[in-house]
Amino acid sequence: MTERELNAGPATPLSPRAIFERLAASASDDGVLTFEDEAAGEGHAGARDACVRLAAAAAATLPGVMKRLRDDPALAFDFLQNLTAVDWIKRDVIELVYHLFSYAHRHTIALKVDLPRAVPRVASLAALWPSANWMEREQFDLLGVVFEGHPDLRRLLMPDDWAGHPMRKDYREAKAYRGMPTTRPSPLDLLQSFDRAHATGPAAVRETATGPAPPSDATKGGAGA
Amino acid sequence: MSAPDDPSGQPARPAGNPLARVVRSAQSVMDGLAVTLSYLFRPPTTVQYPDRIDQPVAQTLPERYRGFLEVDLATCTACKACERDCPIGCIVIDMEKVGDVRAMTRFDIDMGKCMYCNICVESCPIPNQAPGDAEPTKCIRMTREFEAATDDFSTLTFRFIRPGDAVIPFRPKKGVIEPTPARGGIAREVRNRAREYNALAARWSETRLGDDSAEAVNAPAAVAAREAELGPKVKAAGQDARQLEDLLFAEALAQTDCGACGYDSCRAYARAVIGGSETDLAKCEPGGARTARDLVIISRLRAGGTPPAARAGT
Amino acid sequence: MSARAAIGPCGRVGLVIVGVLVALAIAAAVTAPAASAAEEPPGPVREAWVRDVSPTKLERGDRLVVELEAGAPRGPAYVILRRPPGPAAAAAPLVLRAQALGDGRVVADIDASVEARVGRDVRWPVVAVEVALIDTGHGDVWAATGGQRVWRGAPGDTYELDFFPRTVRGLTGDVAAALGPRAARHPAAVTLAVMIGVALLILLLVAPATGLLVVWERKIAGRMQSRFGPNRVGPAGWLQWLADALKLIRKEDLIPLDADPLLFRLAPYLAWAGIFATFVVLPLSEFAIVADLNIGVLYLTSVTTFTVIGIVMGGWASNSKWSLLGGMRSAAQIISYELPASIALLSVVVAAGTLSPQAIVRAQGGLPQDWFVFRSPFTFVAFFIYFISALAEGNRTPFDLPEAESELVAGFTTEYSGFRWSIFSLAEWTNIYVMSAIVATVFLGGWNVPFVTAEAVAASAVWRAASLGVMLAKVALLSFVVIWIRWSLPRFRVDQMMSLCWKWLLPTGLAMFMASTAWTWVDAAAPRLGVAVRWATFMLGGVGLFAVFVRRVVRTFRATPLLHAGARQFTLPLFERRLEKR
Amino acid sequence: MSELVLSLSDESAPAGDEMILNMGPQHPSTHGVIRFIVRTDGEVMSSAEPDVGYLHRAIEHIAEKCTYEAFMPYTDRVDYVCAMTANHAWASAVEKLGRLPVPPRAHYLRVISDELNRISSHCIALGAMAMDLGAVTPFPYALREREHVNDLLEELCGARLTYNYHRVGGVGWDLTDAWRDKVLRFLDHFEPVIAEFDRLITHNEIFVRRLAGLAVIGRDEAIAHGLVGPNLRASGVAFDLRADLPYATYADILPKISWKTPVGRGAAGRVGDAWDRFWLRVEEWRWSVRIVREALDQIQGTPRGEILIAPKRFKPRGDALARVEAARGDMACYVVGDGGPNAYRARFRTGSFNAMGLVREKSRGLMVADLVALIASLDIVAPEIDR
Repeated sequence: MTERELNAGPATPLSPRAIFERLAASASDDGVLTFEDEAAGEGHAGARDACVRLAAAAAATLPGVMKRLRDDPALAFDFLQNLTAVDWIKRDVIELVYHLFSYAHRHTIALKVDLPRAVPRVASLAALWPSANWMEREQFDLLGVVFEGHPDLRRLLMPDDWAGHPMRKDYREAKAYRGMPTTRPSPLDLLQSFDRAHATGPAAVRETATGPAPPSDATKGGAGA
Repeated sequence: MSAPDDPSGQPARPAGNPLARVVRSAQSVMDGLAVTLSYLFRPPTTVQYPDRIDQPVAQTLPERYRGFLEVDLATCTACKACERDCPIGCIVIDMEKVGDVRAMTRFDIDMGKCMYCNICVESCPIPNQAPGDAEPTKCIRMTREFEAATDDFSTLTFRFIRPGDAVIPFRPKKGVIEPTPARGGIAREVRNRAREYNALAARWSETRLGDDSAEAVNAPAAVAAREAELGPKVKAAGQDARQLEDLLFAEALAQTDCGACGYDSCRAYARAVIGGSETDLAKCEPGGARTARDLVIISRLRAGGTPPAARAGT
Repeated sequence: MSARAAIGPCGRVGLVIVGVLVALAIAAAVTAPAASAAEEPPGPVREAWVRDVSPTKLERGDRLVVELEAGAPRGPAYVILRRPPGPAAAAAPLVLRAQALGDGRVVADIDASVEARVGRDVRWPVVAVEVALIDTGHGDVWAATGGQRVWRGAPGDTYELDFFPRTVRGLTGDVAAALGPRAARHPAAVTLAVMIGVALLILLLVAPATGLLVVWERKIAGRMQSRFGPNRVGPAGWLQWLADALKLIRKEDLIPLDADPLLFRLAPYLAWAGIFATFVVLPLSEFAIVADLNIGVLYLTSVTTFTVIGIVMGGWASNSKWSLLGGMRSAAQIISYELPASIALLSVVVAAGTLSPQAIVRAQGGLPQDWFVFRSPFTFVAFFIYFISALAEGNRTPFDLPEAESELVAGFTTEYSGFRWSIFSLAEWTNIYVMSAIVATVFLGGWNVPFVTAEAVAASAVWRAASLGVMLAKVALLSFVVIWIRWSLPRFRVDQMMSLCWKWLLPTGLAMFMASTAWTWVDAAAPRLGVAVRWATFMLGGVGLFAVFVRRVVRTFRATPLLHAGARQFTLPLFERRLEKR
Repeated sequence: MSELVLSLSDESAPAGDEMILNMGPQHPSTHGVIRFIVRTDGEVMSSAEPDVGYLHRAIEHIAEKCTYEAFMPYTDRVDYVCAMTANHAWASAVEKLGRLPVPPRAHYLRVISDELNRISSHCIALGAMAMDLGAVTPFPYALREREHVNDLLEELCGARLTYNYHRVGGVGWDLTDAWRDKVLRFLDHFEPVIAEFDRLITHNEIFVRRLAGLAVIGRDEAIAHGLVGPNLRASGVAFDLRADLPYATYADILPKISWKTPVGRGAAGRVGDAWDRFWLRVEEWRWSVRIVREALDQIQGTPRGEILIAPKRFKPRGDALARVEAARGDMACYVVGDGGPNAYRARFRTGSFNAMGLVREKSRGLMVADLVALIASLDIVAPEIDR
């Protein structure tokens, strides 16, 4: 790709549906890819970006699909702009969301694939887009998705010996990490427990002010001027 | 020194003849020296905060400045909108029945936690007009006060109602913008009070919370209080092993999976205790006396010990 | 691999040996100037000879007679004796108090005080009388050799023989004489005491001056960066250095657990001693010099490099990788830049024909076109080469790599704190003075007062004071430039720093050295051409460059008018409200 | 998840003459709390491996715990050097998710605040980079300008760093005429200051020599590694979201100022070297000034006070990805709603994150001093990586 081509501005941006059709046409495994149009959600305000969904059963074909998206000159998705995993605990799946963008054509597509929550394994795309390297590490770290074939699948943000994957919906933080407490007492609680211990009786009642009269200590309690 | 492989594939800029390079260097160095020298003839831009300024900085800040929060309790309806909408939960408002009226007994804001986002102000329904302000403000509002350097977090908890006092909520009239004292005065006063008392109060509580010695943990009052807390939970768990395990894990054990007890994990120890195969309840090292006590209490409660309510009544 | 292991077990022994050697060298350096300083009295007395000396071997009770030309005046006199080579103590020249009899004879009695200086039981030979000086008592001073009066002070001058360079040894004699026979029995103790006294004097003068320089630097940096700088302690903040020093001294004395405690402790003092030893030969004025060595320039260039030993030692002993990298960078840097610096100095040395700092100063004049920097285009270039190299040797920006805070945290001082750290920084800032003084001495005319000859300066107390002022002003100005550069330029990378040295400065310096050598011949052969070239260099290089620069400053100043009135005029909330209030 | 094997960072003993240098997390020029495990042989590095996460505050997790509106102040913390654009990214994503309308005046105010914040963010980036290369004075000059911008933003929205200015459905405060005048005066003042900054540091020969040809990132490499924003443009890719996928009111503004996306030209050495990245940010200063001027002009045509259409009972379902040109480039915010008041999942994909992934590769063969320049030239801000 020459500089002229890239800098000449949008060549032929395709609509998400056109991208899907082109992708599906070149696919040998029919029916594995489905298109979800831009749509309003049911019953609530909300919208959904158009996306291509890869059937959960065919998650193993992900690298091939992605390679086609990247290498087809009409698609030319050279930029993996986002890689997210969403933990749908009620459906018991972890949904991987890939957002791709093409600098050549200035068009974009999202691709989603569901993985079983118990064993979320999928092939790594680090060989296709180097930028996937860290994003996959992050998703592995936070949601426990295992990217097979990743060159360096280690935790990225959490400490290496951290237990659990914090972005999972059923994650509960331990009280301490290596002897360090993960919480500290809130001053609000401390002060309240002091108050309770020193309360002279059930609420030392004083006559309280009504209306907007300027507050004073005797009548208004603490807020006085 | 570029990287050995040069992906751009372009030749480096020719270095030029040596004399030209020397001249170019000299020129650019002189440019830099000229810029810095010219500043010797200009006055400094900085100010000498805090003492060598004409007036307190708080008075010179723009009106929209987001400093400490303050509440004009004279116009507060106790609607708790601010407490509800605070993203960080740093506002606490308590209502109690005092005599025959419901009154606010607590209005605390933890300014050490507050992120000064203005969301509470935006959700407050009571508009106020403070003298000197161009725009109307709210019953809870940001002020221009910002100075409260401290070495103790608790002194940043602003208590707008003094403990023991109660304030009857204000009843607003529709469409009336209530007058309010100039912004900042209440915040200053509350800050000063917090400086005087809060640290002491918090330290008092902390020493009680933080004392892990066997004596303190096993003091009758502490045991009774803990029994009162655990009683309903143990009852709810019943004899279900899974729930009991969760209970032990969440309430008693240290959750470090350190292995000091001889089991692989905290849960394994909990299972063993529940299953009865483990009778030593003092094996959790990181949990110390507190964990041992809680394990004892839970097993006593499971065995149908004294109902806590009967003993911990006072 | 730890930093320690990177050097290996031999390193420690090696560094200890090197450290001891350096300590010895410094000790020798302090005493050496004392030993040889009296060889050349001030003034244009270049050679001296006497007709006769008798007897040639002296001992207590002898009378030394120097025969001069008839007509030499009467009065108190001094005789300076050269002695044959031998152990340093025995070979040093001897200054004797004498009496001129008015008939051409000068007689000196060898009494107890002489013996105290020389040793009791030695019959010591005299090779030659260097010179005899006679105070006529009328304000005239005669410096006589072999019957010729070669120099005299102007009548009415307050010039006194006491202004002779007070070398340690000379002082020792005087002190011993003043203390009487008891002191005379312990000449070594007296010598030591005097040495310590002189060192303390330098220290007490230089350390506060360095402190003031630090404050000055911070003030300049502040103003250059659009802020105030220190302004709280003392009048306008000028005592900030005192507060800082007190704070540093009171800090906990920390030595990292894995550091080499001995070397870690030793390093700051070595770095510091190297810098302070240079003060022995710095001619701050016509009179204010501890010892005018005839190898002064050589001494300067060698002594300043002692610092690198201290830095490497500190970097290595800290057992921190940052310190080690800083120390290694420093070693590479200082040793490399030693070469262009020396060669640039040599270009001047060949033009001046001497290594003595005072002689180099005397070879220049008070006005810029007489300075060595404008002597020829070659010395002009050499000036810049030396200045750049001096910056590099002093670890100053743009060559502050050994302590580049954004790369190496704090370089070799990473693990240092408190008093030891302050010694390092004391050495570093003192070095600014040293490099400025060297540049001023060698290139910028030294203490020469404009429109006044060196002889006139020597003759008048007022001009001598003025010469001190001129020199200090030049040092201050150059220090300002050094500081100014630091706050304006980015830093070189280590390879660029080396390539600048070896690929640019050194070849250019060599070329300039050779050209300058050739030029001395041209200058001698065609004096009028030489003068013309001096003026041309001055006008083009000095005035022209200055004009170009001033234009740039003015342009910069005018480009951002909204900055002129500082923040007040620029309407920002704080200041606007403040203005409204008025 | 116990089946997952943890592999610890490779800190085993180095081979041969190499030594391991632990740079950070407390190091003067790691731009926040980042750690590099540097393997060096003397001054030359064989690799510098970033170790991030020291500033990980789980902001994406917090998003699941508070409402869409209440999460806005947290987005300030995603990138606290340039908080406005993070605000903008979140607001855009949520508005896209909920198909919410935004009044045009709010769009203009977003553009103005974004661009002012871009100026102040580049002040930090450029000043800090100069300081990392040993030039101390450009930093206070740049900070002085940043303070001026902070003063302006403080007067607009009350905060100097974490603005919380944008809202879901608009912005929080309208501008006043006095403020508009002050911004214009600031721009008058700032333009010559850029020229002065150029003379002081950008074209300084030492500076140019240190950066020319350093850590060259070619166009394909930049795209493949997902570099965005100034870093991408410095590598020669003329792509700017503001011009190429315009949002807010950029489509109205940019043609009026005859926008031309600045691209690295390799003026000092090669296209995509560290100097290009520095220079490009200086150019972006200039363009931001023009954009603010034009936006301040065009905003006069919008009705005063119409700045916010707050959503009522906002419980969207669906997902949306919004991209905003932040100071560190294309910031993508992906938000998933499940019909509740809180986001079900939120994600920020930031410029520094991708740039940091490239450091290990680019550091090979550089010198220790160059690592500092490389990090600075990529304009890495630690919280943006860790979030």
